[in-house]
Amino acid sequence: MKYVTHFRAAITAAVGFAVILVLWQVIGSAKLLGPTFPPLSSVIASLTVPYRRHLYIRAGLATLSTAAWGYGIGQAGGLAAALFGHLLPFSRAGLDRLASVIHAIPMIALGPLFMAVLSPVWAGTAIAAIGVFFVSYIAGCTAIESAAPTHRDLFQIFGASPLRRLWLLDVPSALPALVTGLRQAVPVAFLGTILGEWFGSAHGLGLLILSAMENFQIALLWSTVILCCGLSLIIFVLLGYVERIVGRHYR
Amino acid sequence: AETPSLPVVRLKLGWIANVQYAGEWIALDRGFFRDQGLDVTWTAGGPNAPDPAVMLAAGRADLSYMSWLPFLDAVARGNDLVILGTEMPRNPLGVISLPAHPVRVPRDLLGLRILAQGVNETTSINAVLAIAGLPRQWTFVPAGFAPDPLLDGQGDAFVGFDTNQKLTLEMMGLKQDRDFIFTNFADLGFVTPAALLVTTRAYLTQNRPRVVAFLRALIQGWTFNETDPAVAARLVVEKYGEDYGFDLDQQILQNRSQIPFTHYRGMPSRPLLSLDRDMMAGPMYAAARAAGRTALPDIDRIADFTVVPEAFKGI
Amino acid sequence: MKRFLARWWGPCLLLLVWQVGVQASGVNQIVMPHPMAVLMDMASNPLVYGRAAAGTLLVAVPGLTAGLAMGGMLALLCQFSAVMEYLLTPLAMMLSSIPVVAIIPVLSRLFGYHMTTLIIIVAIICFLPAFVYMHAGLRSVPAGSLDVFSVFGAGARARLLLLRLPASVPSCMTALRIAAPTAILASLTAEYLMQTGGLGALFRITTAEFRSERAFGCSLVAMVLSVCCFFLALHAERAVTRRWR
Amino acid sequence: MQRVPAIELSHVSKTFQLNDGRSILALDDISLAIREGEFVALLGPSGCGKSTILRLIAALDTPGAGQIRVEGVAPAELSRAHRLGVAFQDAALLPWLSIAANISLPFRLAGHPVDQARVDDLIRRVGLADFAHARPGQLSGGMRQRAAIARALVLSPEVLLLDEPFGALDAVTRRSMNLELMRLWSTQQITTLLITHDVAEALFLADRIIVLRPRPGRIAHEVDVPFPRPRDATIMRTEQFHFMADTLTNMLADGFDEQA
Amino acid sequence: MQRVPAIELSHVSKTFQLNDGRSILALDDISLAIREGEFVALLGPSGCGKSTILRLIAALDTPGAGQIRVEGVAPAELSRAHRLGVAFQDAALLPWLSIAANISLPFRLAGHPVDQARVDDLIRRVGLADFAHARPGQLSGGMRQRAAIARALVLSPEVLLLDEPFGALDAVTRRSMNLELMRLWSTQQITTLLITHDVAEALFLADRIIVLRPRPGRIAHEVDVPFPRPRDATIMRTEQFHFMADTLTNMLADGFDEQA
Ligand SMILES: Nc1ncnc2c1ncn2[C@@H]1O[C@H](COP(=O)(O)OP(=O)(O)OP(=O)(O)O)[C@@H](O)[C@H]1O
Ligand SMILES: Nc1ncnc2c1ncn2[C@@H]1O[C@H](COP(=O)(O)OP(=O)(O)OP(=O)(O)O)[C@@H](O)[C@H]1O
Ligand SMILES: Cc1ncc(C[n+]2csc(CCO)c2C)c(N)n1
Ligand SMILES: [Mg+2]
Ligand SMILES: [Mg+2]
Repeated sequence: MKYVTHFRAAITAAVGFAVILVLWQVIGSAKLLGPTFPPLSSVIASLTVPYRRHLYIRAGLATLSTAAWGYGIGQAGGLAAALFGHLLPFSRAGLDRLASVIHAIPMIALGPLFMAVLSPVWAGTAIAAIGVFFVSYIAGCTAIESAAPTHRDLFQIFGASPLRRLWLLDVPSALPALVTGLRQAVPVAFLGTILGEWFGSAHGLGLLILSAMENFQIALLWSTVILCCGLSLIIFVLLGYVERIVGRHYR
Repeated sequence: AETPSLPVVRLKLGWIANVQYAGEWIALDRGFFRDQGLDVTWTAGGPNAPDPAVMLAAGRADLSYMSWLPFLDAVARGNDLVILGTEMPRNPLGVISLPAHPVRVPRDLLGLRILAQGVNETTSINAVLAIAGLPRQWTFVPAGFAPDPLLDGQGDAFVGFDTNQKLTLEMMGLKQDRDFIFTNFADLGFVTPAALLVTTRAYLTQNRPRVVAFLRALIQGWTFNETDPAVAARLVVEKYGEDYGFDLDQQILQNRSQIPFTHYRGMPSRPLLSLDRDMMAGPMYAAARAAGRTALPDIDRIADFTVVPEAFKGI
Repeated sequence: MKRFLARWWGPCLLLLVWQVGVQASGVNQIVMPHPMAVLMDMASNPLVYGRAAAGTLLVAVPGLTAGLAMGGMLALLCQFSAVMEYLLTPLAMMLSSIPVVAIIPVLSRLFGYHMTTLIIIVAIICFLPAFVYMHAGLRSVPAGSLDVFSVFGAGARARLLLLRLPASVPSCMTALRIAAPTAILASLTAEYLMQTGGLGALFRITTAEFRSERAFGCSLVAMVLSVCCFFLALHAERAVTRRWR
Repeated sequence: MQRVPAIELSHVSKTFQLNDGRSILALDDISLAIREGEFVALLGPSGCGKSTILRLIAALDTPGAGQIRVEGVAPAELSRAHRLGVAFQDAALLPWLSIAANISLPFRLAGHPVDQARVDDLIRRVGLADFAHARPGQLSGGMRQRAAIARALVLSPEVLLLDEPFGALDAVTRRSMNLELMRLWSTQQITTLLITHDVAEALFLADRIIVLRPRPGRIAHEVDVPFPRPRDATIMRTEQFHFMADTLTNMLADGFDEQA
Repeated sequence: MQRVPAIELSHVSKTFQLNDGRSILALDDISLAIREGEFVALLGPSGCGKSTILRLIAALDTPGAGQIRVEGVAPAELSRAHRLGVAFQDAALLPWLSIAANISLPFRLAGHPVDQARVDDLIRRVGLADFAHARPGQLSGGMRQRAAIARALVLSPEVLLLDEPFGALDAVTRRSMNLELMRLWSTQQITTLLITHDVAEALFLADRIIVLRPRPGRIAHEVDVPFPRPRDATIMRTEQFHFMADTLTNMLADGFDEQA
């Protein structure tokens, strides 16, 4: 029954995707949205031309590695801050506000600044890291507090030390919410990276998007955007599976 | 492959790494810089990149390409910058208009809806009107880089480059003077070079031989470029700008069409990259004043006319 | 004062690091201005900032409203039509995995460089949380309430008006809390990229002219607006959710 | 058996599909008739299918086999005609409405004008007069359950279905609620089906007790309750009451396979 | 009263602050002594402060006034020394650990090596041998509660506190759980405090029953249970049992002010 339900859900999602793609093709070929909305077929054609394969791979890898660094640094920072706030509760209110203020710093202001004081590669990484930091801090705070009150009572009754409590209760209870945070941070990392690449990087999908736009290479523009969204989507979906597995295990 | 002992010169480009920097690509690829004892590294610019002056001020570049008015603004904010020369003494920027409202003289701009990308473009229009003593009667229509909104009728004119948007239109099958009109800003009375090579006074004083050597290699590069425009274009598409997804034919076309702009009109003897003192003292200062820049610094405080001739001598 | 510091030590620290960093490195003003210079520029030109902020709000507020309305309406449509559900759920999943701001270039090409495009962009960005949370909210009816409605013979209209819509109010507020601060920043980014109106365009122009204190001032105003939106929405959410529990 | 039963199940079976592919026979060939105005209690261990029976009668689910008639029509007709009252184990009040609004909800669902006098009367009778304008979140569990019972009664239904409405209460509150239900019921004599785990409660309230046995859910015993009406709490301390309670407890434990 | 009580509350009061600024006197001047090895049951209507007493003894909360000594020391000492066993109404098992790991958790929290023989023995005795490696999510509510009781006992605590561990079970399952607890307890005779709503359960298990009255929480009655040990299920059908159950029920209803 469960497999049947999953299968049905997958089928309906696939049908939905298919309908969207067909709509895209129709609107594109009929030029209903003008010349800048190409049909799906020409985007796919541009995505699969052999002479661009290396371009896409290079740009994709560049973006992926910048995003990965930003993701890693941001997650580490966000989780460390959440843990810090958990262990030193008096710092929580201040950390919360710091996080929400950092999150509100416009990326367009950070871009040029980081480009000038860091380097083109690290600017994207830093912007991505800041975005990821916020998501991960919020998720981390919720996660580390998600142990049930009765479980906390239980640990106190059995005389657990704070360290044992952290390791045997707080961390395992936190895992599902943590994985949710991991998943939600993926598009943020990509967004930061792409935005960073717009401020003068010489590599990556963001650069390709910008350059295609500047040079009126509409098919290239769309196929790059598709590539970028596809990468993000794949990781997002994979982490969705991890989330489900962890959720089943720890809830 | 580089000998680690070579001194590094960091160049900041004013725009994306395209064929606009043909001389650099050739000098890099053919080892002209290395032959001059330099290890040249570069970073690209772009539509959203911080201004090269910021990179100079932040100490992240030694040499950079800048435009005339931003250069003056940066100097006014306390940056001791020096112009060494210009890559394009003639600016390819101009106004593309349609036969319905052709723009040939400044007065033609009045009352038009003009598509333009940014500050550089709008200032140019305003400067033209100021120099001609006309009122600022035009409507700014924000646009992207591509000129197609002009064809869609979103505006009457488009501020673009001879070396770029004009080519785009021609590649779309349109013909100049039949389907559209292109008038260079110089012909509208606003005369500025396009890309000034700039460094800080401190860098120039401390590393003058290095700067001379750099310019020498660069002149060799640009000279070589004129023998075959396809070489630099290929270098851009396959090597230095490989991540931009450029179109080779377009880059060749752009390179071929930009070569005339690297020379002074009617002055074939002027060495490549040299800055003409008279042009600077005359039209460029006039343009600056027309664009509302007051209290302009003395010409010798902001320019050095000796480096390029010295570099040229050594070739 | 002590309470203020206990809550706001983070941002104060940020300001301090900025001031000390700029002073210690002696970096030129065009790279990074002094915070004092920024605050003074803001204090002496309230009208300039006010007008630009109004421009941004004129994009952010309609965009936010349109996005929330659109998300809510489509979530409602999903209630009624399985076809819409099948169509919109993958679309929403796609959108939630996409860095939407990254496709501003595509959207601006698609819709042209107008203020309406700005609003459309902000609306698309705000649409997502609205749809996702409303969609969940319309389903998060209290346990057993569907059985109660069925047992008392409620029609589809009553089910919607008396059950699903009221049940979705807290989710609506959550969507607002997430979307409101984002709407400001998204408007800023779109204005910057398209150079049309508001704080974003002022930021770009002043950056190009090296008037960095004003450029940073624009960012600061946007930050304050965004943080205010966040805390306002947060308080509204708490007030409403309390009534719903 | 009566000539015109208010509720009639004939040979009803119900199978549930489980997640892991197995299926469970929740009800197996259940036949059951309830007279008009009769109060029947349903006893049985956890998982024997009591709630399933109630949900079938309330048209919240459909039987796999067999037929159900309520007042001579299909069960769905009854709720569509707004002639059914149900209270579940959890009160299932709408948290954003006041107690008064929750109790008058059936009027709005039926599209009838709200009979405010009737609502006020019921609120008073379940002892919530002081809390008419409070929201459910501000009430204790017992108060919420009283509101749910008032809501079940507000349209003066012809059939009343109660699924462990006092399940989570302590013994004392439970008894006082039993008394109140008894008082409310005796003024109207609605056909009532009460599900409970509590043998004493069943004995105190019902005319007839039906004991189910689990896996598959079948009727194990039927017991007529002999206590004359009106009843009050004193009958619970009689010899006969204790004896019947023990008998019923034995019946329940009977065939009860030491399950979880 | 004994000379060296295992648990002793002297003049304990506890006030709770409510959100709206009002405060509630949950316990008022409670004095209570429990002998070593004694099994005491705590009866009382909902909200009379039973759980509060238990939480005070477990050092999960501190009294507003008065003193609590457990085995002659402060309550917190006892849990710090890993000499306390507690089972709550909900089993509170860690969902990511197997049943065996959950039951051996107290060893890990105490920093002791896991005594696998003891764990296995307890698992067997609560009838979960087949489920030692299952996760809590795969077990029924009753099975989970048995695991929680095994966990409470695994360190051979000196004091055992049980807060309605059988609360949500149906009557039959509940009785079988009572029997099992009786069997477990009779081998060790740990000082035990059991909170329950169920009069029969209290009578069946306890040496002494304390009845609380609510608002403010005070001790209303104390009843010694005369049934000789070892007891089995048959005592529940004796005349005396029924009589005492009725008496206790009356005591509970006594002063019971028709509350929520
Ligand atoms: N929707 C469902 N899907 C699968 N199985 C179900 C479903 N509803 C009920 N069952 C199964 O049917 C059987 C009877 O369930 P039902 O809820 O009627 O029991 P019950 O007698 O009301 O028990 P309780 O006293 O615990 O409420 C149980 O074994 C249960 O697992
Ligand atoms: N943390 C708390 N904050 C405020 N009031 C509380 C708190 N804990 C308990 N109370 C109040 O103290 C009183 C006693 O509560 P307690 O939980 O001890 O009751 P109880 O006898 O265990 O009831 P039940 O049988 O329902 O579990 C109640 O009126 C309750 O509202
Ligand atoms: C829209 C647009 N803005 C600025 C530049 C950069 N730029 C300044 S001068 C010059 C010379 C033309 O080849 C170039 C390219 C550009 N290329 N396109
Ligand atoms: Mg049930
Ligand atoms: Mg309690």
